[in-house]
Amino acid sequence: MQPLSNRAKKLEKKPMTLAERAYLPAIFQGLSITLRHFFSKKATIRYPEETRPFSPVFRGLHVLKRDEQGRERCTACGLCAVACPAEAITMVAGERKKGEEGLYREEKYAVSYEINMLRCIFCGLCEEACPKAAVYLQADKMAPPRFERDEFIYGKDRLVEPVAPDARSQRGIQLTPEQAQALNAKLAQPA
Amino acid sequence: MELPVLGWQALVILVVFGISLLIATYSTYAERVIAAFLQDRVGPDRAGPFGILQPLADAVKLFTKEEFFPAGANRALFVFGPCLAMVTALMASAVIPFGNYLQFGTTIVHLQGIEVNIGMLYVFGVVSLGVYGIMIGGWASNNKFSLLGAIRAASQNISYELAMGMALIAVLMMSGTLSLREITLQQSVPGEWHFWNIVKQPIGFIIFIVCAFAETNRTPFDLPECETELVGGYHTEYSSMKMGLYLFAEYINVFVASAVMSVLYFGGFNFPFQYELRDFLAQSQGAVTAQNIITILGVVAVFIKIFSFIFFFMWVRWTLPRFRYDQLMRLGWTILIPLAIFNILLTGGLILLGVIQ
Amino acid sequence: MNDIRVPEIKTVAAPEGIEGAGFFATSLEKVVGIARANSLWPLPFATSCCGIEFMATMGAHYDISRFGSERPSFSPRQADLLMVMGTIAKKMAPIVKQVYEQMAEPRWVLAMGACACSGGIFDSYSVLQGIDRIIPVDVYVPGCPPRPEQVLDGLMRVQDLARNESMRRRNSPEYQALLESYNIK
Amino acid sequence: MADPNEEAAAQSAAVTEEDPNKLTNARVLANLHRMFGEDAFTDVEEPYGLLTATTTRERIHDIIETLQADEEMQLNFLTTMCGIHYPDHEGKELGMIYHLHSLVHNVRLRLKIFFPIADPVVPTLTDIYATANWMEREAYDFFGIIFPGHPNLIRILNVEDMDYHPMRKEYPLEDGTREDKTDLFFGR
Amino acid sequence: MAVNDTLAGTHKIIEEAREQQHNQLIPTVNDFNQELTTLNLGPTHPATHGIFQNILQMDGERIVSGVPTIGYIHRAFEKIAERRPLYQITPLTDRMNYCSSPINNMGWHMTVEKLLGITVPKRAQYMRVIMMELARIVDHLICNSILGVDTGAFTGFLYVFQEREKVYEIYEEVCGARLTTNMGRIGGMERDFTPVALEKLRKWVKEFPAVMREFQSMFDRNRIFMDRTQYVGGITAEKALNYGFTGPNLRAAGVDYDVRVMNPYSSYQDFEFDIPVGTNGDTYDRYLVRNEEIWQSLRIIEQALENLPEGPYHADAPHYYLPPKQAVYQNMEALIYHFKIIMGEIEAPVGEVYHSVEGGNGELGFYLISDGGRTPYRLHFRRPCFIYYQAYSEMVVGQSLSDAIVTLSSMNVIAGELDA
Repeated sequence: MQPLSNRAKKLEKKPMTLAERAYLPAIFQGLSITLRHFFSKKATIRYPEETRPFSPVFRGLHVLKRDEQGRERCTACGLCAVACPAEAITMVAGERKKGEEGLYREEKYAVSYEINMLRCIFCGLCEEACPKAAVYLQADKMAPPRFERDEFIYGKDRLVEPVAPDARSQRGIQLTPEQAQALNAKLAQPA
Repeated sequence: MELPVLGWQALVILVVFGISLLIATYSTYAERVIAAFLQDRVGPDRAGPFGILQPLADAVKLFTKEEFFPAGANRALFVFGPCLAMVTALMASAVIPFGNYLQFGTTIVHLQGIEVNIGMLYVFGVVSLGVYGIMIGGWASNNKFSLLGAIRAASQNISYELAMGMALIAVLMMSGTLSLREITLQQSVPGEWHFWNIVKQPIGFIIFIVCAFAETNRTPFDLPECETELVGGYHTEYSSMKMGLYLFAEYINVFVASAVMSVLYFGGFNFPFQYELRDFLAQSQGAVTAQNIITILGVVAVFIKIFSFIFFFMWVRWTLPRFRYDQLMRLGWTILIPLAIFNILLTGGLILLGVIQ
Repeated sequence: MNDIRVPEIKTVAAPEGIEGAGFFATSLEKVVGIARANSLWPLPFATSCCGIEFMATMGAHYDISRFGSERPSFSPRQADLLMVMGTIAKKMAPIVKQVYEQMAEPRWVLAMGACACSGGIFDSYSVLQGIDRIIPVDVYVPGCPPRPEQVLDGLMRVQDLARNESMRRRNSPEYQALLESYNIK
Repeated sequence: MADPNEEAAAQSAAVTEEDPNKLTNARVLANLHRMFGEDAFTDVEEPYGLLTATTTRERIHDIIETLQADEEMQLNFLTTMCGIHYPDHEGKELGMIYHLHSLVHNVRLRLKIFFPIADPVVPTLTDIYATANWMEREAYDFFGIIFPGHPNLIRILNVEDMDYHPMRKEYPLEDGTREDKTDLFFGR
Repeated sequence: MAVNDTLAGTHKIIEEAREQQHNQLIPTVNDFNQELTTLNLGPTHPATHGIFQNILQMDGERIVSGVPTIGYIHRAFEKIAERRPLYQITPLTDRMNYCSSPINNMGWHMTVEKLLGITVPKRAQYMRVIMMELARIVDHLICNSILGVDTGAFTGFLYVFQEREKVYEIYEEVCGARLTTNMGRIGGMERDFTPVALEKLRKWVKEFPAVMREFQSMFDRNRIFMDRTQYVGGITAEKALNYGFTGPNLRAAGVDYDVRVMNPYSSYQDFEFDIPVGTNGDTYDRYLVRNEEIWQSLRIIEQALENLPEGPYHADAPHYYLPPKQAVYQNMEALIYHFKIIMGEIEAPVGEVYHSVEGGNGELGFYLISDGGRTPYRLHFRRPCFIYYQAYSEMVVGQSLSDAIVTLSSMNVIAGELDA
C-alpha cells in the first residue's frame, strides 16, 4: 500500500539485545515493578464498609418526586414511558378528585406507576423526558439485588418519596425549581 | 532406650507431616494475599480476622461439594490420580532436614522425618512420581483439554527433570554425598569459614530454580493447567476435594521445592554466626542447652528461607507471562541442559584446580 | 420470601434426650454453611457489557477476592456460583443450561444485569427474555450493567443463601421439583 | 510500507494538495459511465456527498470486480454491504447495498441493486473480497437473499433452525414471549 | 509498483516466520499420518471472553483448520433500531462495543446530525473528541492488558484497570454512568463539563503516563512476551485489506488508514497526532500499535483540553435538541418542542447517510436510511469486529493452540460488536 496520509509513524521493532535474550533483566524489571506495588497503597474500597463517592449526576434508582408541599408531581402524561427504550415504565392515569389537592399537584395523576427495575437500563431518558420534574434517578441509591423476579416491579409505594421532607433523598438530586428556591430561602434565613 | 528414640522420631514425622499440610493450606491463603498485594488489592479479609479462615472455608466447601465422575471416565483411575499426586507430594517432605538435632539428656532427636543417606535421590524419585498423578488424572477425565494438559505436564516434567538433575550433580560433586543432612552440614563447618552453596553454584542455582518452577507447574511454566488455553488443564473435570487434592499437591510441591532449594543452596538450617552464638551461649547455659537453642533458631532460619522461596514462587507467578509449549521445550533442551552440562564441567574444573571443594 | 429455594429441612426429629447429635448436626451445618458462603468460586459466564463490569469487580478497586471469590473457575465442575452476565441469546440458551447441568452441587445462580435477568432493552426475536426460563436463578442483580457495588451486594445475597442453607437441600423434594420444572435431571 | 518515512510523507503531501487529478464524485461517475456504459446505472445521486448509483444484479459482480482491479480509481475496499427490504416496491422488494471505498483517493461509492423477493438471487462477491463472506451470510440470514457460489451460505447470527428471515419488514421484532409488558397505552 | 514490492516483502517475512514455526512444532500430519483431533474452543472457553465458538482441527497442538461460529449474543440491533425513535438508539449503540461506548454514541449522534443538517458548536466538538479519545485509550488498554492475561500475566491487567476505573469516574461525572454511557445528545452534549469533571480529567491526563510507561515496561521488551507474540497471527496488508480490516489491526499490517485523518469529523483536523503503523501485522505489532495509539490519544486530549473553546455545548436546534428543563416548566413553546422531540415526531428528512468514525476497533460505520418517519427505515451498522473476525480462522492455521488464543485476544474481538 502506498501511504494514505503524511502522518504515518512507523513503529520500530528492534531486535532483541543479548540482555533481553537472556530473559533475566526483563524478569527482574517486572519483579521490581510488582514488588513496588506490593508495598504501595492499596486501591481497594472495602465495600460495603466503605463506599465510593458517586458523582452527583449518577443515574441510580428512580424516585418520584413530591413538590415542597408534599404533593406528587407526576401528572401521568406518559412521556417517560414513551421515552423508555426498554419499555419498562407503565402507568395508569386518573383524575384528581375533590379533596385530593393536597396529594396531587396536577389534575391528572398516576393511579399506578410501575417501573420494572429488571428491564430498566438506567439510561436516564425518562428523567430527561419528564416535563414536570417528577421522575429522577437518584445519585446515591442503586437498585438492590433481590431473590425473586416479581420483587422488581417497583410500584408507587417504593418509588414515591416519603412525605416527611427530612426523609427524602438529599444528596445529588437535581432540585426542582421550587425546591431550589425553598432551599435558597432556607439557606438565606439563619444568617 | 530404643523405644523412646523411635517414639520421638514418630513425633517428628507426625509434626513434619502436619507442617507440610499446614503450610500447603496456608500457601493458598498466602497466594491470595500476596497476589492481592502485588496487584494493589487487599485480598480475602472477610472470613475471620484478615481472612485467615479462608483456607478452612475452602477446604470445608470442597469436602462438602458433590463428587462427580465425568461420563466415560475410568472411575478408579479418576480417583487414583489426585491421590497419587497428593501422596507423592507429601512423601517428599520426609527427608528434608528442618533442623539439626535436639538433645534431651542422652536422647538425640534429629529434626528430620527420616535420615537416609540417599535423601536427594529419594526426593527426586518421589517428586518425579508426582507427574503420574497429573497424567493419570488428565487421561482418566476423558476430556481433550485434560488430556492436552496431561501431555504437556508429562513432557515438561521429563525435560526439566534432566536439567534439574544435572544442576544437582554439580552440587553433589562438591559434597560427595546424597544425604541432605550432610549437604547442609557441609555448608557450615565450625571453625572454618564456609560459604553456602549458592556462592559456589550460582549457575546451578538458576537452573535449579527455573526447573523447580517447571516441576511444580507454576507460572511461567503452568502450561498443564493454564487457564486461558486449557480451561483448567488436567483438573478441568475434577470437582470437590479431588480437585482440592491437586491444588494441595501443587502447594506441597512448592513447599518441598523451596525446602530443597534452601537446603541445597542456602545452607538449610545454618545461619550466620551460629557458632559464635553457640559458644557465647555455652558459657552461661552449658553446651547442651546452647546447642538446642541454636537448633531451634536453625529451624526458624530454615523456615524463613522456605517462606522466602514460597513468596518468590508467588511473586513470579503474578508477574510473568507464561511460555508457549514449544518455547518451553526449547528453553529446557537447548538452553538449560547445555548450561547444566557446562556447569558440571566448570565445577569439575574448579574442584580439580582446588578453587572450591 | 423464597421458601422453595431455601427450604428449612429439619433433620429427623431426635427423640427427647438425644439432642447432642442434633446439636452437632446443626452446628456442622452452620459451619459448612459459613464455609460455603465464604468460598463461592464464581463461574463468570460473561457474554457482554456486564462482563466488563465484572472485571471491574475483580479489579483492585472493588476486589471480589475479599469475599473469597476471586478464583474464577472456568470449569463448571469446580464452580459454586454461576454468574450469568450479559445478554443470553436463544442460540446461547442451551449452552447456559448445559453449563448449569455440569456444575456440581451445591450451586447457585446469579443473574447479573438487565439482559440476563429479563432481556433488558433487547425485547427481540433472538434474545431470551430472562435466564430464569431455562435455569433457576437465586439472585437477580438489576442494572445495565450493574455497578460493582451492586454485584457485590448480589454476591452477599448469595452468601446469605449459602449460609442459611441446609446441607441436604439438594436431596429435598422441593429442590428436585424445582429442577424438574426446568427439565433438569 | 517498507519505504522510508520521508518518501512516504512526500508522496502523500502530493496527494493532499489540490491537484487536478483529484478524484471527485463527478470524475468517478464519468469513469463509471465510460467503463460500463451510461445505461448501467440509474438513479444516480449524491446524498450527503456520497455518490450513489443503482445497477442491476446481472452486472454487479462484473462492476465490482472491474473496479477493484481498476488502477486509476482503486475502488478496492469493500466497506460494507447490507440487504434492504421495501415491501411496497413491486418487483424490487429486496435490495443489496454495497459501499466501496478507495482508500488512496478517499472516495466512496455506493452501489445498489434491487430484485424481486420471489427470486432473491445475487451473485456472490466472495471470489473478489474475502470480507464479503460473512456479510453475505448475514444478508442471507436477515433477508433470505441467496448468493450462488458462496462457499458456506448458512445462517450466521441466528439459530440454524429458524424458519424465517427476521429483518424482512413483515416479521415482528418481538417474539411474543415477553411477559412483563402490560402497557397497552404507551407502548409502541 | 513499488507498493507491490513492499507487500511482497512483508509477505515473505510472514511466510518465513510461519515456516519457522512449522519446523518448530515438529510432528506433522505427514510425519506420522495421525488422525486429527477436533477441539471445541468456546463458546464458554475463558479465552473467548465474549462468546464465539471455534471448532479447531488440531494435529497435536497445531491447528490445521478452524471453523468459527458466531451469533451467540445476537440481539437484533438493526431490527430494534427500526422500531425506535432516533434518540432512543443511543442506548443501543452503547452496547455494541461496550469497551468504548462513547465513540459509538458520538458516532451515532454525528450520523443523525449529518442527516438533519445540524452543525455542532466547536466546544461540543472538542468535548466529544476528549470523550472519544478517552474511550479509545481505555478500549486499547483493556485489549492490551487482556493480551497480558491471556499470556499468563494477570497483574498488568489489574494495574491498568485502575486507570480504567478513573476514566469511569470521569464518565460518571460527565454523563452519570460508568460503562454504558448514553453520553451526549443529538446536537451536542447533554451537559457541560462540570469543574469536577475537568479537574478529574486534567489530573488523570497528568497521572496516566506513568502507569502506562510502567505497563509497557512490564511487557514491551520481555522476551517471554515477545516470543509469545512476535510472528504470531500475522496478516499481510494485502490480505487485511481484502478482509476489510480497519483500525489498529489494519495499521499493524502497515496501512495508515485512519478515519480521523482521512475523513475528519468533530474537528479532528485541528489536532496534531500520528498514525502508528506496524510492519507485518502480527500480534506484537498490534500490541505496539495500540500502545502507541494510546499515547497519540493522550496527545489529542491534551491539545483539546488546552484549546477547549468557550461557548455553548450544544447546537441551537430547538427541533432536535431538548430545551432546558427550566424552560419546559415555564415556557409553553419549549414544552411543545419537548413533547415533540420525546414523542419522536421530529421531522427527519428523507434520505440516506453513511457516516463512519474511528471506533476502538476500526471504522465504525452507521448507514442510516430515513423515510421521514420517526424511526429509521433501515439502520445498518458497519461493525469492524464482525468484519475482521472472519480472518481469524485463516490467521491461526498452522499455529499452536496458545498462539490462537493470543491472536484472538490481540484482535480485540468484542462480542457485542461482532454479533450486533
